Amino acid sequence: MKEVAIVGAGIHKFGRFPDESPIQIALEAVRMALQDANIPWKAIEMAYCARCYLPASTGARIGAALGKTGISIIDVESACASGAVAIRQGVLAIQSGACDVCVVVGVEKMPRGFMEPTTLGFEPWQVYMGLTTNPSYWAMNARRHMHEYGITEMHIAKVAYKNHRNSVHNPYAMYQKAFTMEEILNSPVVCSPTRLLEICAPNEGAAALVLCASEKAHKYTSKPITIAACVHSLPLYASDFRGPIYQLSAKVSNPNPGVVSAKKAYEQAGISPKDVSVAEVQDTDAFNELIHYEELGFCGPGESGRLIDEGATEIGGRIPVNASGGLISKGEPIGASHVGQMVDLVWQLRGQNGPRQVANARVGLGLVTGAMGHSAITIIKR
Amino acid sequence: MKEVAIVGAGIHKFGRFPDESPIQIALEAVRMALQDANIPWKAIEMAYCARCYLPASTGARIGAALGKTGISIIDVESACASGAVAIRQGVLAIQSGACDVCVVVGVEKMPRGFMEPTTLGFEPWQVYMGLTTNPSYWAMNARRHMHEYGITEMHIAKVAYKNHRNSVHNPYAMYQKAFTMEEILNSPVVCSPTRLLEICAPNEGAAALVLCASEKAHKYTSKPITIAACVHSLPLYASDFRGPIYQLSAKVSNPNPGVVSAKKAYEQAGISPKDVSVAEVQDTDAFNELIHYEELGFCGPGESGRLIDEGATEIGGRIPVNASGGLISKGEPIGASHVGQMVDLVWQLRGQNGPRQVANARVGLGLVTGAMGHSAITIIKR
Amino acid sequence: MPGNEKAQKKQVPIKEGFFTMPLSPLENVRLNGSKCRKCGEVFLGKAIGCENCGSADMEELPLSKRGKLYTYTVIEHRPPGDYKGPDPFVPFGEGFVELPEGLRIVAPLTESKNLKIGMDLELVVHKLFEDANGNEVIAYKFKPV
Amino acid sequence: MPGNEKAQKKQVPIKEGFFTMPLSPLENVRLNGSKCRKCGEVFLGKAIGCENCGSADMEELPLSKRGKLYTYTVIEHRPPGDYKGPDPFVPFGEGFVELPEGLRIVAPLTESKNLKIGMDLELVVHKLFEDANGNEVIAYKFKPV
Ligand SMILES: [Zn+2]
Ligand SMILES: [Zn+2]
Repeated sequence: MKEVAIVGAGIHKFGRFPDESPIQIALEAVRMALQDANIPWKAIEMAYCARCYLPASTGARIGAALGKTGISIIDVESACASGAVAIRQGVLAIQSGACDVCVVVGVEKMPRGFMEPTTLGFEPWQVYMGLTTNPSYWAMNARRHMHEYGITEMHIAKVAYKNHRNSVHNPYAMYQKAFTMEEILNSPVVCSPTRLLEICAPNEGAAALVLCASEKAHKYTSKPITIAACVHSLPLYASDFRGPIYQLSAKVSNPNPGVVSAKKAYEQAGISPKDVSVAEVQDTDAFNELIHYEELGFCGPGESGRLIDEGATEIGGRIPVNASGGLISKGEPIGASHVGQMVDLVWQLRGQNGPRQVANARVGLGLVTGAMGHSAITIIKR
Repeated sequence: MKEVAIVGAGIHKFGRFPDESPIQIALEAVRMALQDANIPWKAIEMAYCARCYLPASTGARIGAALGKTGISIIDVESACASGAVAIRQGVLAIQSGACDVCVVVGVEKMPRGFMEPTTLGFEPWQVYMGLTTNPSYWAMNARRHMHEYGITEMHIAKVAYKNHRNSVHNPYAMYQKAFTMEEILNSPVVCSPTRLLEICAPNEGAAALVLCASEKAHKYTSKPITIAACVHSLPLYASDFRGPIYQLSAKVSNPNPGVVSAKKAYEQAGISPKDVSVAEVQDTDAFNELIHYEELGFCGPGESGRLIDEGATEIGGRIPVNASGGLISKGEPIGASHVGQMVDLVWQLRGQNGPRQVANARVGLGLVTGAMGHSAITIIKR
Repeated sequence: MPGNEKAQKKQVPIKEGFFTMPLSPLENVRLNGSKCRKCGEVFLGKAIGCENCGSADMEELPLSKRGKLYTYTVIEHRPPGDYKGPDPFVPFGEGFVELPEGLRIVAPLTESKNLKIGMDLELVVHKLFEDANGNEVIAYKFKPV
Repeated sequence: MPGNEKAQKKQVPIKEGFFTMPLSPLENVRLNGSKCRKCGEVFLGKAIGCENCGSADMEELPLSKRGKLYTYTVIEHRPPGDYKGPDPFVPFGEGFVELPEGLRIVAPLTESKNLKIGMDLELVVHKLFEDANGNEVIAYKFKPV
């Protein structure tokens, strides 16, 4: 199968930008990625746009402002994993031979507060009954896991502490502010056991990549980053807590989608968890990061509390996770969040991340998971 | 490049179904396609869902009701061409080697009346000023073309007359009713020169295809239909009238996206216009069908009036167009419309279309075009 | 007479198929489910396809009124969208309630304090709001017993 | 005094960048455009990128008040969404107006009858509605001359 490389990466800061349209936000990321690859827009053969809340054909409107070259630009969506499936479609397009060079852009401009429930697919009765608070499903997952394995609220707070501290060095993060453990543990409870400083805000932002068939990547960069795997799974029956669901089976127990995606991704990349140098995972609430340690095999089931206690996932640790500050500090513009993870990992593998650089990073892994249990992982290597 | 075949086709009637959810509507089409291919859902490796107005992750929810097998199912959107880009992603996925068998489903459940403008990407100022009536852009395009080439309102009415008459034999059409020329010409003007009986209604419906690598198609059918081409273009600068636009260049004149798509599609399929046995084109207003005759090379520029006068596009004519009754009679559930075109063309190529069968149909062509100028063509052959 | 006024109101389920009928008296109403004839999995309400095995062959199965709390959280802020609960907002428990038929359903809980995984719960069927046509819209929640 | 009341109202453009400033008196206001410094194409309002050549290097260009009708239709039914025109609805012409700067812009027309491709038109800048803050929202249309 044809190998695909990332030859350009760009990002628009995540945050709140009332004076910028979503198209302007996306343009900044795409122009930065094109410049990074030293490739003109007119040489791009296809493009994919990941968005969930923005209107139809956002990709076409971004393309128009870059010059109407007539290429195929389509929008793709898979809730919080939208950015990942856009990358995946770009990879498949190159592998199919349909093009050699394409752009993937993720962009979102989301309303403040809890995510609007009907766009996410909650039905009216769920809205009326108040069963649509997105983080409440994560919280119920956390509560059950804590009950089974003894993870504590202190472990959850430590994840938030680490990520907020890492964010201080990331100029593209919405919040660049360290908090003390006391501040985190004293922040208001949103949905027990989850606190305000342990949760991420939906916001605005964009990120973009230029993908290229590896055999031609030398035309654009001396440091191509190879996409070793890009996989997307939906949950097996009754294996996921994420909304909008209204029931789970009490009899059927399948591995959850993060585990399934991890297995597929490691196989496709031909690596094992210990080969990962640096990871960006979906810490939309801090507890999820712990779950992802287990799903990704960074530790065994129920051992994620120990892993954070040991400091293994700190920037100087054995397997640094969310060196960027994570979504807790960056916020989650859902079309852009995974593409943004990959932009930061590309910079890690190129060694250009300054104070948040992980020494000698060779393999980067990005993971997202979201509504309906969409789960996706991209692994890159240099 | 690996060849891809259609091994199953299914449809849910287009119309208004207040008692069925979009998921139920889609399920009927997918189950019919799976049964047609004699393949169980659990053997499907990937799926794509085309939708524009439905909420996020509609594809994942359809997949859940078919059995949560964990496969990747993503939503794709390109306005009225959404169904075509879903087929195209399915083709690329198979050609890339990511899977051998996938399902493509298009579904929509649209509000009545003119399409909701902000979902389509119209800006608030366009809404306030009343510049958001979707058919008005088609009408302005028609008015200019008529001015330049002498097409008349009678030519437009003849297209509507033909398509309504063809619809009588299509049980999946919303309206199955023939109208006289008088009835058509006396129907109320919607946006001059376009009349009510010359225009299609947004509605509800679904259609699905099972795609398979041609080398494995024999496992499922003795009559595989080959996808000879599936292309998607956005307009070159200033070459399209479709909304939401607010200006055109008066200096730059590029070929319009239908022409560009036709050239790409014929090249990819290795055929010329005269090889097409039967075509389904986007007659969201009857004038558009005339334009598509010209774009597709069924006649020269400005000669489409003559073509309809000659009866060349009747079911018994040289190049039958919209033997299904077209979108004028079927309605346009935009995620489903192109997939529905291809379902009817598959049946044409298999010779199973009864009274609307085109004799000895060997090559079928489906064309859609829509908001933002999205343009797509799929060519199939037996 | 209050009885008369009550008799005039029509009760409608918050979601078609969620409850055994009739909807009055409320004390007699149970949650209704679908059981897959092929694999035996049970779903809340009227399932259009079995998420476990894909079969569309379902039979109706009224669900038990008693269950156990599998997990929970407390909703501390007004949920997004057109929430029909008390205004001003009152925090409430949300949980997965495990029923003996082999399914766990999401439900609001009557309490927000002293919740405990494994505790026994009982179904409460109640009027949540009146819709635009003056119908009483019937919903469910669970209370500790 | 009517003059005083008028003075209190603030005029705001229906879209930032569409008009030359100030917005009063309305007779002096012209449509404003962007001209690509690289390829010379002209766009209505403030363009964020050249759709022809991709350049982001734009200069402001006030547009002529006179143009010609390139094509048209008549809107016979109330447009969808929050249309701010007369209520009850009055049919109106919609056209592409070709300006000497080399662009054609979509515009409402003051007339719905006797429209003809190639006819001369003139810009009308007018108050379309008052927004929630009491501002006069300024829009444009074209009238035959
Ligand atoms: Zn079953
Ligand atoms: Zn230019």
